[in-house]
Amino acid sequence: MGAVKDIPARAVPKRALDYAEPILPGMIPDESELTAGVTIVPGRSYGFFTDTTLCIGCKACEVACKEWNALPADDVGLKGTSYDNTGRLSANSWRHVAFVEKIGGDLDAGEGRGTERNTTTMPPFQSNWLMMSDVCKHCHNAPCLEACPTGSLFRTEFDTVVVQQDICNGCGYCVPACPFGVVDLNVADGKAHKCTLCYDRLKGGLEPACAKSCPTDSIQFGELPDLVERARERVDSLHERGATDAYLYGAPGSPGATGDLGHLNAFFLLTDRPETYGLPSAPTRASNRVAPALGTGLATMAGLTMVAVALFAANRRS
Amino acid sequence: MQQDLQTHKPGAADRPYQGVGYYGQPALKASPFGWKTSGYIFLAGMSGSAQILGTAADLFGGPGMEKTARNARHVAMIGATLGPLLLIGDLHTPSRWYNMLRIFRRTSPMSIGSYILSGFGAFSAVTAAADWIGMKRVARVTQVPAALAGAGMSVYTAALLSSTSTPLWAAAPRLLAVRFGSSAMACGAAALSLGERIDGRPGNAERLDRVAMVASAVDLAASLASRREYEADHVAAPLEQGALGAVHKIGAIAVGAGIPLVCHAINAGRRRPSAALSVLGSLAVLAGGMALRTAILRAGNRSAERPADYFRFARTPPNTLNERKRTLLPDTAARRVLP
Amino acid sequence: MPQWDLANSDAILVMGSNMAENHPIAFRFALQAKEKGAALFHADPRFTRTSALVDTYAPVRAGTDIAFLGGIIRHILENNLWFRDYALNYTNISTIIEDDFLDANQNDGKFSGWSEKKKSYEYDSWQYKGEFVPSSLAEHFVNTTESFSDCTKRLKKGPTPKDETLQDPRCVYQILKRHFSVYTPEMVERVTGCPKETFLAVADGFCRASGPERTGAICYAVGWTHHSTGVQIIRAAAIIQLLLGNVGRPGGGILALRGHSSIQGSTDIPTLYNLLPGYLPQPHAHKPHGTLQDYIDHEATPTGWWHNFPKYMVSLLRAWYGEAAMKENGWCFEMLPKILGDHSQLPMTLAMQDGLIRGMFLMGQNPAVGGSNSRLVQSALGKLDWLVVTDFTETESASFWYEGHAVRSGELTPQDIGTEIFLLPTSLAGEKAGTFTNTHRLIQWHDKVVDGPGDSRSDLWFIYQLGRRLKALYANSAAVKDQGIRYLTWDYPEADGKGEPDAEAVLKEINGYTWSPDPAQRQQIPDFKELKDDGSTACGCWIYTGVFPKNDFNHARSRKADGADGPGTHLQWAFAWPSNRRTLVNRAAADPSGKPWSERKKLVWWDEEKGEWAGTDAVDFSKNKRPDYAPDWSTEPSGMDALCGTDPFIMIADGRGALFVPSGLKDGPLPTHYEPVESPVRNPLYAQQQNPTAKIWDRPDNPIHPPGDPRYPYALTTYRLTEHHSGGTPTRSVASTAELQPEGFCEIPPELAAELGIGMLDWVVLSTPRGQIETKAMVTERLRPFAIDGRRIYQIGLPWHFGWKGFATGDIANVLTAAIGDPNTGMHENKALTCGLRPGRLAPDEPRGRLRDVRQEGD
Amino acid sequence: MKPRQPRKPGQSRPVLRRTLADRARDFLAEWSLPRQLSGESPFSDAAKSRMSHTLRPRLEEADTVGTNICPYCAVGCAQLIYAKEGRVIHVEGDPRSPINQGTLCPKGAATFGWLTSELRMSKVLYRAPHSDRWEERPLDWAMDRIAQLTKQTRDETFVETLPDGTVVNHTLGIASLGGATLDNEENYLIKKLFSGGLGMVWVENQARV
Repeated sequence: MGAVKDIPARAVPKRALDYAEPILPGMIPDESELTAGVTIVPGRSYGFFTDTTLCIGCKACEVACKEWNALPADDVGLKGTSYDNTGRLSANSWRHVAFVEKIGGDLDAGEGRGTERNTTTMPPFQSNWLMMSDVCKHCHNAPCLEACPTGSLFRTEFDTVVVQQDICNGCGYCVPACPFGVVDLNVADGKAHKCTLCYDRLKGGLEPACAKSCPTDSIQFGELPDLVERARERVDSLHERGATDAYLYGAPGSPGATGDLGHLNAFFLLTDRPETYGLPSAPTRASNRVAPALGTGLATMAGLTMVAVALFAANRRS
Repeated sequence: MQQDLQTHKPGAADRPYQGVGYYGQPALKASPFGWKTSGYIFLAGMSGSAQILGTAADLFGGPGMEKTARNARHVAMIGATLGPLLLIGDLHTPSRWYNMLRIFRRTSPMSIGSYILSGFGAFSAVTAAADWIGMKRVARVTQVPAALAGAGMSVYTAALLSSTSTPLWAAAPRLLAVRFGSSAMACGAAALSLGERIDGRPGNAERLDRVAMVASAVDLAASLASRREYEADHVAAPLEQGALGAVHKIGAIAVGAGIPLVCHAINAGRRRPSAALSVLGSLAVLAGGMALRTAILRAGNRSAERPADYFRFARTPPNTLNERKRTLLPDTAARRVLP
Repeated sequence: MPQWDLANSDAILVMGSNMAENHPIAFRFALQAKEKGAALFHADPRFTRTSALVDTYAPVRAGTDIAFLGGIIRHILENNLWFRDYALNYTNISTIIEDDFLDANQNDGKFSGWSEKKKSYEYDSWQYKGEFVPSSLAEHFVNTTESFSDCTKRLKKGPTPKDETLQDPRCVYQILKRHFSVYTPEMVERVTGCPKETFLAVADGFCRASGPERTGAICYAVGWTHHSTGVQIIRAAAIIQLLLGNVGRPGGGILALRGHSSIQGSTDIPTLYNLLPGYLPQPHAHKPHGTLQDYIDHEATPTGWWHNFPKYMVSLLRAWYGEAAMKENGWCFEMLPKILGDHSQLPMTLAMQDGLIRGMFLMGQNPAVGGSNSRLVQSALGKLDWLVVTDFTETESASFWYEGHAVRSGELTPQDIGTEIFLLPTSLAGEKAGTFTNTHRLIQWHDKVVDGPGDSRSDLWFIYQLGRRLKALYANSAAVKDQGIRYLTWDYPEADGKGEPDAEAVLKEINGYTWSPDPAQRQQIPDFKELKDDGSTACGCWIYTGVFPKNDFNHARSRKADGADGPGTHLQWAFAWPSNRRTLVNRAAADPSGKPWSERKKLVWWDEEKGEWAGTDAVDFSKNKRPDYAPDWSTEPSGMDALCGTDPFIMIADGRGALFVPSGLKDGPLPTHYEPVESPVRNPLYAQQQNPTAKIWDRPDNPIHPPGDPRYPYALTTYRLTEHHSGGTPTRSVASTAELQPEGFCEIPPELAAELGIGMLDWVVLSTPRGQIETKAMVTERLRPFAIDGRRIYQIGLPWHFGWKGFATGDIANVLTAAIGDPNTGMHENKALTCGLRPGRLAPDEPRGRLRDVRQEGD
Repeated sequence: MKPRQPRKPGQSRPVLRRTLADRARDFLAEWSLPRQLSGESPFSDAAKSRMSHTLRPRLEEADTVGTNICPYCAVGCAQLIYAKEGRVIHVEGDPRSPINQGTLCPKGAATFGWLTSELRMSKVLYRAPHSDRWEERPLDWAMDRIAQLTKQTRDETFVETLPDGTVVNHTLGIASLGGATLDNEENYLIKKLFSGGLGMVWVENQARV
């Protein structure tokens, strides 16, 4: 929904009054204007800005995603990893809320950490119990998309990355290609799956299910340039208010947007090392290694072929 | 981008990584590739290189090597027929195998490979068929593109593995290609050498053994070099420890490169080379070739499951490589939306 | 206060609530306030997802909230942080109390008027000097030495005795200072275990965000009510807010965050034993309620709004008994059943166990999981002759007879259980129409969109059809005892072919209409001011009048929220009782002269030109009463005429916020810290260990242990998770929520885990005198050991959502809890008790409780 | 536990049972290579499949969209219920509500899953005294039987006056529990019938729990 910066404008938009009837004949057109203040137009770039300093770890995003996409339960059981019983993103879990308890201080404090609970004098904003809703990053130069040999993975008219289920033949090459461990094969149906950024909803002018449900607007959906601007302002204001740990992950020029990946359409505001949330600091674009490998390989073959030719030709002369 | 970097506030991102991840949860997903894939990589290499050697023999080896060329075309057909079956068998929706030819993506070694394999299969088949029905001239022409495709068959699999985020595969793209290529050449030579022994043409076998010897030497050198690079990138462990470590060190390096090197070197130094040593060397090459592919593939899958390795790997800037190569690739994104 | 009004707060104290987890959508407004610069505080026994988002977290041992809040009150008074102009004019701070009043401080923790024989208080010594003030709560009648109705009439003779200088030692201000003087920061730390500095940070931070320009809000939930002192905890919060001037103003107030979709509605229109709709008291056999006249004499108050009591009562009787209700027969008053005492859920369970109750209806409630002492509940259900359960799935309460603990441990077989059980499938959201009343009194209509599956019916259908059958069965009875059911008006138009009654018709009756035997002649009543006590009006619940003001206008169904530039009171989005007022007591949003306290905090104000109160909210005051109005006492004014233009609390007899409560509370006029009934420590404040008036049913099937029992050394608190809904019946039945919290567990501090050698996810057994359960351990730094009075006290947290049904299962937490209740509400004490803990599991046939005792008790 | 969500309308993944000829035709019809060669990007336009061209959100299929209030806690979030031909196809937050503005918590977000849970009953179950099993019974039969039991128990336990002559007109023999999850209208009729009609005093709900 609305940006953090314009909270007063977070009130219900005037346009809602056009639909004051209790029972409506159909869905509200361009509903995303009411829920996210965004009009969804093909040809523009959309993404998520996930602000962990607003996340209350309620997992509404996980539920909304599963309810909309009809995803079955996944690897069910108590995991003993704080309140995280999802574990990781998978073919059946396209949103995953990570929980990191730091009540006893920095996880790297080593010996003696946890003996003193510094819970009462907390750095401002979610800090001693990290919660972060992870999702497919919809990379600008997406390794999964670049690796996909069938064209099943493609870039949509909304600049998002989607696996087309009517094309995928389950070769599985996108799985190791992803630098964030997102894409996953469902052995049951033999296809690769991941967040589609609600491709079908975008086509109908609807905000993606997870962002729409997010109670605190920790997950914000919008047009990429707006989101990035909003995110930078958020970091600035957090630093002004003493939360100097805050930084962007995946925005242009930030950690995560490295190794020629370009920016990530789904980027984050974090307050601890990327690794603490299970994210790499400097992922790289896999396809950058095609040319070096192929080139060197062929050169090797050329060299060895020369050797063989020489030996065979020598034989001929004798 | 530059000005972004200036306005960006580092926050906690700049704290050094000290080994704490997210409950040891893997940050990557391992490839679903197993024995079918490693088997294919081995076959593709052997057959592809055999096709090269066959063509070389046919064009430069003179009449004494005509039969060698025919053997080579048979060996090539193993890869051309068995290879696709292994790959299709490895798909999780095999009925859609044909989508591999739906589109071409130069960023995807698997897409590139699909076309290489198709070309190799087609030209190898024509060449072999022409050979059988005695159309020597046709075969002589078509074997050339087949051999070129064979070169691709021998090395594109290395690009396929290294063009992923799996740390072990991504750490040393060039050296992996050298290893796969040289090992492929050695295997092709070894297979043909065995054929020559059976057909009783020891002279040809010895020449092929020399090829194998050189290839093994290259392989050995590359494997030692890559080991240093793996260490530097903190990804070596899976390839060093446990059963996989043994398969790699003993199987791939000692047996696959060491033994043939020794055997063929000894033979090279003798006036009457020993057939036993030659056969032993050839068998060692083939066994080692299989061991190499198996070790690299499985160790790669394991390294993807080791978050600490990946986090360290993704902090050391091998990105210099990637940054430099940026120029090679355009944005694959439909449009550039941000400066 | 409306939830969205939290966004206007300058400070928010969340206590007795895990708001971010259990009311996430309400918490969004707290975060909006924070983004605007408000300070957020959370005081709780556990570090929760709420704590993670606030600025300061204060750890407090479960059951010590009054000590913490009492500390804040002392902080306010000692440092003169209170809002003088507000408190002096709008509260009873200057009122003088009877001379013989004795404070708990002077009396070892008991107030004056304690009768050891009756184990209860006499209220005479708590009264205003020379007056007798009726309760502002539903039951106005209180026992007194003289005739109650006579002495309350004195209120009409003149203003209550005051000392505006606050010097009189008997005035409320001085009494407050004395009473709370012992709640020093040091004492707060000693009792609650909260570090002194942290306490002061919260107290000061919250208090400084109050005054003409600023307001603070307090949010609580069942973390405050589930105690033997629950009501007094909330009273303490009320004192703070009245002193700081945070009542009736934008961004100020106390927000009760309630747990069920219409729990507010089911209190307003009560399925409760002691209330009639609109907070009219149920007639009581042991009160002067013999005839309607007696009842009205003792329940109507001479001054204040409740003076209108008779109009509401007669209109209700007219709505229920229709033509049969006549002046001559007291409008059928005698047909209302009289209660004998406490008929709430805890004694209800015991009455079932003892065979007094023979048949039962369970509608959308699952006491086997949610009821205290679950073993006893399960056994009691098995004592019934018949049981009717209406729910969407088979609940624990419906399956106890073959899956209950006693059956699984082999103590009972289904053959031993004689209960005849009916399990009826119900319609759910979108399958029936009606209204819910949310936690801030907003009555919102929901539509029927589709039919429920198969034989699923709404509970409205069930009760209506049951009523029709019963009326048919009794149609020919001449017995007096059957007149009630025969006279009952029960003709509702049906909305569909399946016999579903039209919910709007029922809502119209609740709203009220002008009486006529012919339904066609009836006109909807727009406002309860038009209700009469002469039978000319019928009204099912007077406070809801206006929800259906015209025959064709259902206000609860209106869907027009204010836009960004609107006032933000959203008066056209549904309907808030009473009379669509969104903020109660909002007269207090203006100063005594009628001007807003500040531009920043304006809500309603006196418009001199129009000669009426104006504002962005519907005013909760007499629309045309001038701010300078003063009653002419020579005429012995009654009702609203007896309240000044500066008396905003119109439901209270003297129109003033009650810092000191003369009557209505069974456990004292002021909050006092008592230890929970089952506590690991002695009360550091008084010799009086626990609430002397607490309801304790200590019997073999509900054993209670004394304080400091070595078998149960650990403090235990039960709680909820955001992923599940109370009893868990709905959320455990849905895969996408069940997988998020798939199993029962308990939270243990690392220090205790280390002492007992318990590792993450190890099985542990928790035990109390009532029973024992096995669950998995979640060792977490979010729980901390407390240093109480020099001793280290460990605390364990236990979510109570789980049962044996659904996808997410676990042992029932309430096996451990006891039937112990707050004296005023009968609310159980499940947020603070003690338990034993050991690593390991229960043997499959090991009883989870002491069924033996239960059997003896029952047979 | 192995909860699998019931398949939702419009959500079943496409089952491809087609002859080779069909496959070949479709493949050629949608073949990307020619489009790629004609200049379309192999990463976006050229790769776009038929499904991606025709995809729409299933909310567009709704013929009725009703306003609902979330059935869980008392915050009172508004929901929109999307129905198609008498079946609910989805439930989402109502963007018009000043309370939740389209958002929902995890419980509210699972309302659709609740309505369609496979654990939901649709038939009346009856358990006879001392029986070890449930039996399905007709709704009418159950209602008649419940009414008779209610009358019988009431008549056996009704008290008109206490020994001291106080008129009480009540029965202590029947209890009712529940109401906080029900509509106001339902609570009203429960209180009216049970208290005002039958004289039951044991009438309680979750407000004290």
